[in-house]
Amino acid sequence: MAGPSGPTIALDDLRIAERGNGSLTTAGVGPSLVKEGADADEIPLELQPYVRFGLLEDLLNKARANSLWPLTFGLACCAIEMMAAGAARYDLDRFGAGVFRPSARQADVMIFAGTISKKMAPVVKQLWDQMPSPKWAIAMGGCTIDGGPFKYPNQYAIVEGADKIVPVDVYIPGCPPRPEALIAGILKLGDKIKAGRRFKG
Amino acid sequence: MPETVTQMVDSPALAILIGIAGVMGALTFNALFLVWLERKASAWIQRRMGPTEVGPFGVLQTIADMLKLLSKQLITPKHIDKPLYHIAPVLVFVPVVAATSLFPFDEHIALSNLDIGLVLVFAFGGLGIVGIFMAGWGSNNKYALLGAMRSVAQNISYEIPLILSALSVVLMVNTMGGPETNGMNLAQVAQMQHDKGYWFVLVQPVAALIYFIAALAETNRAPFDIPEAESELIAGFHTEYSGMRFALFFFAEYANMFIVAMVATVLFFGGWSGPVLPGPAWFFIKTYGIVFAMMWIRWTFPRLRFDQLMSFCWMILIPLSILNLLVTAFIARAV
Amino acid sequence: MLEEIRDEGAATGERYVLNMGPQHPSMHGVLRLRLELIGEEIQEAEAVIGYAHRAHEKMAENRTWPMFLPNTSRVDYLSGMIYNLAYCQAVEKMLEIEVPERAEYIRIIAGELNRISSHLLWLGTYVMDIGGLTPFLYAWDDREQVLNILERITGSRLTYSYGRFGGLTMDVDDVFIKQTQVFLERMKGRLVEYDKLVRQNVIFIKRSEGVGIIDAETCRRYGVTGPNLRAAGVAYDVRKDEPYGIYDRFDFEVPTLTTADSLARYDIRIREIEESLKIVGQALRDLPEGPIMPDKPKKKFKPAAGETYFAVEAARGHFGMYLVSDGSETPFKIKLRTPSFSNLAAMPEVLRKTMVADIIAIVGSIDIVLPEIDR
Amino acid sequence: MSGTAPGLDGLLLTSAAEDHGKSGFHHRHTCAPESLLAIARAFDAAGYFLEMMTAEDRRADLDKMRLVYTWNRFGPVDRHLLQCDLEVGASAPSVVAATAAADWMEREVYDMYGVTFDGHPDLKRILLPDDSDFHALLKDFGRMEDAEGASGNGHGEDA
Repeated sequence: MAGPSGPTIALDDLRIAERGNGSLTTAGVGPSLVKEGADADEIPLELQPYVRFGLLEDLLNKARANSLWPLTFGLACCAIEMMAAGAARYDLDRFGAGVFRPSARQADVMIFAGTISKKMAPVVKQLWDQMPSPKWAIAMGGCTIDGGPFKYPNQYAIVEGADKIVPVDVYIPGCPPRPEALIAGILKLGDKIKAGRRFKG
Repeated sequence: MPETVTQMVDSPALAILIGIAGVMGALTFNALFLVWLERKASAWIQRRMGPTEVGPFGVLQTIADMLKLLSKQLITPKHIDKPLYHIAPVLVFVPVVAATSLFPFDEHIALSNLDIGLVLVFAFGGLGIVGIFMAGWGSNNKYALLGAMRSVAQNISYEIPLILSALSVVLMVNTMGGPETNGMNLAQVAQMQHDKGYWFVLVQPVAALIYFIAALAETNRAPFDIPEAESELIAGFHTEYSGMRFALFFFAEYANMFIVAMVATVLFFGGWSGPVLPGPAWFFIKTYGIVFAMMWIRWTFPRLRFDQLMSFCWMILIPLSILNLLVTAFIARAV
Repeated sequence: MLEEIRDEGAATGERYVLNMGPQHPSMHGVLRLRLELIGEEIQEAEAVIGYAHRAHEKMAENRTWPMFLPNTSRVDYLSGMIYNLAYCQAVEKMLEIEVPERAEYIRIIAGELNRISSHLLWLGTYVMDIGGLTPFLYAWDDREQVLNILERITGSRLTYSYGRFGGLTMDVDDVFIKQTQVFLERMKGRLVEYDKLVRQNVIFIKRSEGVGIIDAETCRRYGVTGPNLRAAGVAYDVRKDEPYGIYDRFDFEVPTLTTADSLARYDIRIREIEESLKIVGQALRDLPEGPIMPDKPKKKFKPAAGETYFAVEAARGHFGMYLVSDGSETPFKIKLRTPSFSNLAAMPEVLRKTMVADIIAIVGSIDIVLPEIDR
Repeated sequence: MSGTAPGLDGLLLTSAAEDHGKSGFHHRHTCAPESLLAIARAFDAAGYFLEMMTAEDRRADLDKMRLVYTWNRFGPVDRHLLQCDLEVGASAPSVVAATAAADWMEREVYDMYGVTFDGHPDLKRILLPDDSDFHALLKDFGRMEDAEGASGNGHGEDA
C-alpha cells in the first residue's frame, strides 16, 4: 500500500491500547492502537470479550503461529539480512513465514528491518493501521530497538526505537542481526502467540 | 455413456446435495493440496526446503494458513463501492465451483453428462473475469484498478485462442464420430479417445500448445501474471482484501488452475482412459501433471510486459489457432 | 492511429497521480516515485527521497576521525567493504600513513569480493523485479559463499569495520585463501548457468532490450557513473583513471557497451564480475608475507587543516569523499559523494513516456540503494 | 591559466595548480558568486561533469558561507575545485541551467545549509521532512554539548 508522507504526526500523542486479550473475536495477542484520550465506548466492541472458547483459541493460535506472513518492509541494512533469511540457505519458508505479502492488508507481522527516519514515521504508522489484526511487530536490528549506531544526544534524523510508534512484540538485537537471529525471533513470536491465553498483555 | 448421479439416486434433491458436497469437498482438498504443492515445487526448483515444520513434510501448513485466514479481521476500507467490493470474491469463487461438476471422472459415473459441457466451462470462466474487475474497481485503490484493467484486457483477448483451439478438437470429434456424436459433450470426447486408442494431443499438437498457453493466461499465471504482478502492482486486484475474502481469491485461482488442467486432460490427454489403473486415477494423474507443469513454468519465466502480452495474443496466437482450425477442417473432410 | 489516441489523452487531461510509495516491493528500500500517468504511460515522474536519511554527515562532525569508521559501511551496506576501506585510504592520504604491502593486497581482495557480492545481489533483485523469481535464489546462494569468506576475516556479513588507518584489523590465513580459490572456480561455472537461465531467456530479453536508454550525454549532464555510464560507451572507471591503492599493478579491462539499455547494464555487470574474479585471482597469486599494520600505529589523528578529495570505484559508481579538516581531532566536514544520488537524479528524465512495468525494470537496472542516496 | 582546463579566463578570483597526490585536486579556484553560472557553462562546454557540490559553514572564522564545487571529466582525471564565499544569508545564482546534476545537489545544500539559489526550478527540501524548520548541517544546530544533560564526549550516556 503506498503511503504518502503527509504531515509528521507528533509521536507522543499516540497511546498504546491494552493488548487484545486473546478472545476468539478479538485481536489474539495483537494489540490495537487508539488515539490518546479514547474513552471506553470508543474502543471497538470486538475488544471486549464475552465468551471464550479455550480449545478453539489454542488451535487458532497454533495456526497463527505457524503461518506468520511478513509484510515486505525493508528500510535499510537489516532488509538485506531479512532477504537472506528468505533465501535458500536459511529459508524462512520452513516455518510457514516465507510468504512475503507486499500489501499490508494480507500481512500478519510487520518486521521493521532497518532505521526508521522521522520522515518515515507517519508512513509506518499508516501501514500499521492498515494491517488487519491479529497483527504483531518484530523490531529487527539495533536501530529499531533504541536507535542503534545512529543514536547520539540531540540527534535530529531518526526515531529512536520502533516502540515509539508501534507496540513491538519481539526485539532482535544486532547490527544487522544474522538470518538465524531473525528466524529465532520469529519462532519466539510463535511461542508467544501459542502461549496466547497466559499472556494477559 | 456414464450414468449420472441423478439417475442413480431416485430423489433429485438428494442428488444435488451429494453433488454439492462432492464438489466442495474435492475443491477444498484440491486447493489445500495445490497450495502445498506449489510451495514445495517452488522450494524444490529453488533448491530450498519449503514448509517442513508443520506436520510431516509440512503437509498441515496450508491448513494452518487457512485457519489463520479464517480468523483474520475482515477490514472493509471506508471509501469503497460496497456492493461491488462484497460481491467480487463470491463472483470469482462460485463459477469455479459450478464448473467442476461438468467433468467425466470415470467411464461409468459422472456428476453430470451435459451435451453443452464444454460451452458451460468456458462460460463460467468468463464470469470469473467480471468478478476480478469488480474487485479491482470496487476497492477504490489505484493499484487494484490498474490490476483490474489489465486482467480484463488479458482474459478477454486470451479467451479467443482458448476457444478456437478447443473448437478444433470438437470439430474433429464431430466429423469422425458420425451424426449422433456431440463434440461438446466431454464424456463423449473422452470415450472416443478411449475407443480410438490414441490421444488427441498426438493428432492436434498445435491446438494443445495454444490451449496450454492461453490457459496459463486465463488463470493469470506465470509469464502472464500481469494482473497481480507482485513487483509492480503490490497485489493487483486483491490489494484491499484481507482475511477470508483474500482466501477466496487465492482458493479460486488454484481451483481455476485445476479446471483448466481438467479440460486439457479431457480434450487432449484422453480423460480417464489409461491401461492398468482405474479411470479416475488416470484422470487425476494427468490433471496434476499438467498443474505441475504450470507451476514449473511459473518459477522459471519472468513476466511479460502488458503490451507484449497483448501483441503476442493478437499477432501470433489467434492467427495460429484459426489456421489450425482450417487445417483440421480440411483433413477431417478428406479423411 | 496510436499516436492520436496518446496525444488526445493528454489533451483531455485524464492524468492521474500514482504513488509508488516508500513501501513498495521493488523500490529497493524507501524510494517514493510520484508518477503522473495517462493510462499506463508515465507523463511526469518525480522521485521523493529522504525516507532513509540517517544524518551520516552530521555524525561525522560530532565524532573524531576513527569513530566515523562504523558509519562508512552503513552508508552503502552492499559495498560496505569498499566504502570502509575508502575512508581509511582517504585519511591515510591526509596523514601520509604508510600501509604495509600485505594489507594493500588484502584490501584489493576484500574490495573485489564485496563488489562481486553486490553485483550478485543486483542480479537477483533485477530479475525478480521483472518477474523471474528463481534466479534470485541462485544468485543469493553464490552471495552467501562470498559472505562466508568475508565473515571469516571480518566477523560480520554486511557492515564490516575491517580497515584501520594504516592497515587492517585481522590477517588472512590459508583457509581463507583456500575458500576464495574454491569460490573463484565455482563462480566461473555459475556464470555460465546464469547465462543459460536468464540471459538467453526470450522474455528477459524482450523486457530489457531497448528499455531505459541513458545515453552518454544524459550521463554527463547528471553525473551518472559506474556500470550505467559504461553501458553508455564511456570507459570511465576510477580504478583505471585515478588509480588508488595498488590497482595499477593488476591488469583487467573496463567492459563498455554502447546500447545504454537495461540489457547492456546487465551484460556490463556480469562482465565486471568476471573482471573482479580475475583481479582476486591475481591478488591471491602474489600475496606477499609481512605485517598488516605498521609496527607503531598512531593513536592521535590530527590531520593538517585543509581540504582533501578521495574517490574510489564502488559497485554502483564513483564514490568520492570531500574531507575538510581544521587541524583538530574531529573533522570540520565530510561530504560523501555517493553514486546512486546522481544515478537516481537522471531517472525523472529517463522515465518519461515509459510504461509502468518499465519503471520497475529501469529503476531495478540502475541498481540504487536508498540509504546511500539519503545518507 | 590552468593547463587543459576550459576557457575560464577572467571569471576566477584566484587559480592555482595542485598536487593531485596530496590533496586530490588538479586545480584550485575561487570565484565571486556572480560568475558561477558562466564558469559552469564553460566547464559544461568543455565536456566536464559536475562531480560534487556542497557548502561549508564558515561563519565562525570567515563569517562567510562557502560553496564548494568540483568538476571532473570522464577521460584522464582532471579535477577542478571551485570555492565561492557567500555573505551570510545571501542567495547564490543556480547553475541548473548549465548542468542538470546541480538540481538535486543545490536542493540538498538548501536543505542542509539554508543557502537559497535563485533561478532554481523547484527549490524545496530533499532529505529532511517537508515541514521541518531547521537546516541540519549548520554548525550551531544539533550540537551534542547542548543536548539536555548529556556529557560532552562522543558517546555521552543520557543522564
